[in-house]
Amino acid sequence: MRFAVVTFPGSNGDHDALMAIRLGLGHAAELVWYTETDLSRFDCIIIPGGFSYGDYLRAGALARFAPVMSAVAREAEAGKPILGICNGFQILTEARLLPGALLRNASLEFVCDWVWVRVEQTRTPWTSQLAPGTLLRLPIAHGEGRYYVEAEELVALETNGQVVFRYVDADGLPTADANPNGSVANIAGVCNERGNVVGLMPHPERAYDRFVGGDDGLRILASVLSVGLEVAHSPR
Amino acid sequence: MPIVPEILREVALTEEEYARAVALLGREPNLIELGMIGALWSEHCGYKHSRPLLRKLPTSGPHVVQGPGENAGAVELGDGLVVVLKIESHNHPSAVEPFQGAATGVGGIVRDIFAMGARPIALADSLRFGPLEEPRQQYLFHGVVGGIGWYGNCLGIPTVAGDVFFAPEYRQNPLVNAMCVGIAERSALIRARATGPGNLVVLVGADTGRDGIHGATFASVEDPERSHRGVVQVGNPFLEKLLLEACLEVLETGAVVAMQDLGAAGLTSASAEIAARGGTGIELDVALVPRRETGMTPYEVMLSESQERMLLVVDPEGIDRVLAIFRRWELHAVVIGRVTDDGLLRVLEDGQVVAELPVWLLTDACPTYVREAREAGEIRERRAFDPDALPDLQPAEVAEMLAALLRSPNIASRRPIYRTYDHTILTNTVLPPGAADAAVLRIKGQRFGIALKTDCNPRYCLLDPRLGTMHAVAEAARNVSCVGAEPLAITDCLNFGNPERPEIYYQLVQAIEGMAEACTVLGIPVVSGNVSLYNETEGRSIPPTPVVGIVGRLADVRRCVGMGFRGEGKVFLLGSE
Amino acid sequence: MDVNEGTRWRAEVFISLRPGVNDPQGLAVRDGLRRLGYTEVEDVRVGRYVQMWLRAPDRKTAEERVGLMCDQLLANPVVEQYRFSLEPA
Amino acid sequence: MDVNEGTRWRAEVFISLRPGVNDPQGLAVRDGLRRLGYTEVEDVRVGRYVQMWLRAPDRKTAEERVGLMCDQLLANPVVEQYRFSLEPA
Ligand SMILES: Nc1ncnc2c1ncn2[C@@H]1O[C@H](COP(=O)(O)OP(=O)(O)O)[C@@H](O)[C@H]1O
Repeated sequence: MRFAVVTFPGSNGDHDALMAIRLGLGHAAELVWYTETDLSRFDCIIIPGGFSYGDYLRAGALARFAPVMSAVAREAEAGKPILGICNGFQILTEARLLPGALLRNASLEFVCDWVWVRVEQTRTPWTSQLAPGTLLRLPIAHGEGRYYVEAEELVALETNGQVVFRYVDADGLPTADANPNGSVANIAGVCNERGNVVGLMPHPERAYDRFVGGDDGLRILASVLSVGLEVAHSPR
Repeated sequence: MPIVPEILREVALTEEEYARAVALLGREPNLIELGMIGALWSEHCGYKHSRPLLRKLPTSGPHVVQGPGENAGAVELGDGLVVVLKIESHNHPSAVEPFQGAATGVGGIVRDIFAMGARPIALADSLRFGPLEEPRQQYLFHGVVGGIGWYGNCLGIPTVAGDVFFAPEYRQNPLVNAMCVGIAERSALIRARATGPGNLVVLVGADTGRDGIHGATFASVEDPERSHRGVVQVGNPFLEKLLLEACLEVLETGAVVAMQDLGAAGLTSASAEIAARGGTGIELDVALVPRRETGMTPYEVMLSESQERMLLVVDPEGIDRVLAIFRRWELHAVVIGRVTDDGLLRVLEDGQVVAELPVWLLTDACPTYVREAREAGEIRERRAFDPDALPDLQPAEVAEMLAALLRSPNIASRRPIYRTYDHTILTNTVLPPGAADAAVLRIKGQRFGIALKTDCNPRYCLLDPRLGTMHAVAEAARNVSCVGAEPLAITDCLNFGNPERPEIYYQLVQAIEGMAEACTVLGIPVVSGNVSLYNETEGRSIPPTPVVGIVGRLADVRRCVGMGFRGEGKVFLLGSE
Repeated sequence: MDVNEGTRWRAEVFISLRPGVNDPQGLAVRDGLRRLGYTEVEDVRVGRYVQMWLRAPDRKTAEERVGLMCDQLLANPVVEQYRFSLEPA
Repeated sequence: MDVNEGTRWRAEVFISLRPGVNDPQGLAVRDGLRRLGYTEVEDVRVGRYVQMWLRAPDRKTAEERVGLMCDQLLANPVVEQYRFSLEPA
């Protein structure tokens, strides 16, 4: 698998994503500058966390227009796996590559913690190797992570199988207390209709080593490798 | 224009200090020069009251690579790596605008670390407020904690440790001290010394506005509200992130001779300091400085404290490569002058000389003061209080008293604070805040790791500044020892009231002597620090608050210990009695 | 368009959360005001106030351009609504 | 004051940074707009837009109260300035 990790001005999770792939997964990954206009040489793309353009105006609002985003849209269209983490999730919703919007946390505070998320959907390349209902322990660190869609659209997301991760308690229940930011229906991550583009607020790329808190994030990052295997085995 | 007392007050110089400047200069300074002298001779920049005392601190040791005097201190870790550390106060700005004051405090300390060529890997914050029950204190608390989080989180530097204390004496004068720790290859460390006449002086980062003019003097007088000042600084952590990455990248060109951040007294202080350390002079043209506003005078440009700016000295051979890197990061970088060999700081405007001062006059000729020191009688009385005279608790009261203690903001969990700070980014945090007495970080690819913490109990320091400060050093050392680290070095932030008063000067003397003694006995050098005086309002001073920031080294980071019991086993108590 | 061409306009853009979207910040401000004794406050909504200075040959063009800027960048239609006013500056 | 007393007013408060105060957000939005081709934009300042609904017996009282709220809580006079409008709601 050839991983691209996109760096915007103000990205700060790009290095962690690189480390997770290199140290955790043992794969090669390349940082791609936001001015890049062609991503066709990569098999999958990670839009990392951070504060692109300072998160000024709205998180992700300015990054969405960076030159690289046209290339990201093109690869999304082509069906390549794309993962937006935290700020990357915000950018993908602003770019309308994912539904909904991310608002300021209900607490009005930035929150850094470890949370449980439940895997709701395994049809995406980022969850294909996980059993439905799997619980993952992941760190969160965001101030604008309150996922919002209107009621009707929420119904559509649920029926289309676009809710990929939900905040839950240690027993796997999506309680109000387990919801760290006030997201509708405890949603922590969603995908597009096709399922190849996934965004989530928790940080799988910070959870690749038990020595610094846990390695559940690797299970998400490793899932996508199966797509690589399919590509390799499919007849040309 | 005649120099009248009003003007001297404006630049916070006494008549004697002014006379000294005239005598040393051999002429009357013009207004721009006067402003520059005033700023660099302020307590904040000139360390008028603390300089003679700070000499007492032990600053060397077998591991010390850089002691006080540069942007930050540096200590050897092993395998060619050094840890770079520094703490700084932003008390006065935070009292006026808590969010931005605290945020720009973080911005400043981070620049000090990457100015050394080190990558910042952790932040710590030491905070003091009045009683948290009061709405105004809640406002200050939320503003400060919010500002620290905003800036550090945006930069992507984890805030992993700190301490906080509430006491009525901090009501008007909250304390905001921020510490930053970075890692560098020893061979890649860079100093802020403008050497090589003919080398170019480059200003990079934010455009210059009328921010915080006289911030340095503002932090050096008792009633900042009354003193003249420019607009409050607003931070731009996004710009700082670009600046951080770009500055570390330009160092790889090998063309950068020196790097210095712009802090208090802006361009004046930065250029005078690098010239002084390099034993050279600097000539710069204010007309070349990119402005955010129109109509700024040379005086304003030279004293602006606009944030997110760095000054570099660059070999002309490599200037194109350096500027290209800054362009790639979309940063304004401009050559504003050059290094000279005449020992003068010469300021031009469109080629015309508007100010010219010997560098030594700015940096080394600042008068220092030794004041009368006398302990306040009231403190002696307080110390005489005998706690044994208090009645014993009745068994029925114990549970309630325990609950009351645990409810106290000085004892309760700090989770509401550190939960708002990103402490997992960079994936090095082995023991996060709350998990142990000190934070523990790994260094990727190394067996060793580091521990860090800040500490100071102001009640002890009020009752006995000498013992209290020794206690602060000991507590900091214990905290890193508890996680399995050997204390390596200290950075200190001395927060006190008005040193012109004998009882405050007494506290300062005692605290520094106590710190010197404790550090000597424990063998921990002080490699950097900061002094913040005049933390008082209407004659009511803060308690002496000599905050100790410490870094320790774990030989094997995998063997660190937190404070929870790890499964079943025996419990050992160490110590006498 | 030449930057120095046309009249100088000042646009004031008022961006607010769409009705129905929860506004915790508004609630926090309301509660804060009530605690300070302003019990007459029934509701608060917090939004964004953007002032822009721009050049345009006439009001109609200026209006069109500012409308486009709002749609494209300044407001996110999923959660926000906007209105704006214009005056020569 | 009784919460249910008097007319209901809607106040719109416009809070902006004082002139001269650095506005990194405004600069970022300006640059963003220019990159999108809105090169006619000369300057942008980003502030807050607060809508409040409150009760007051008459306009004068309402004005006084909202002014107080701004001074006390809504704006920080060290860096911000405000103005507001009022209408019966
Ligand atoms: N202002 C702060 N910012 C970040 N972490 C803090 C802050 N204050 C306290 N902490 C963290 O909370 C924990 C308890 O702090 P403290 O009460 O100072 O510990 P101790 O009493 O053991 O010295 C530590 O992990 C400390 O680093």
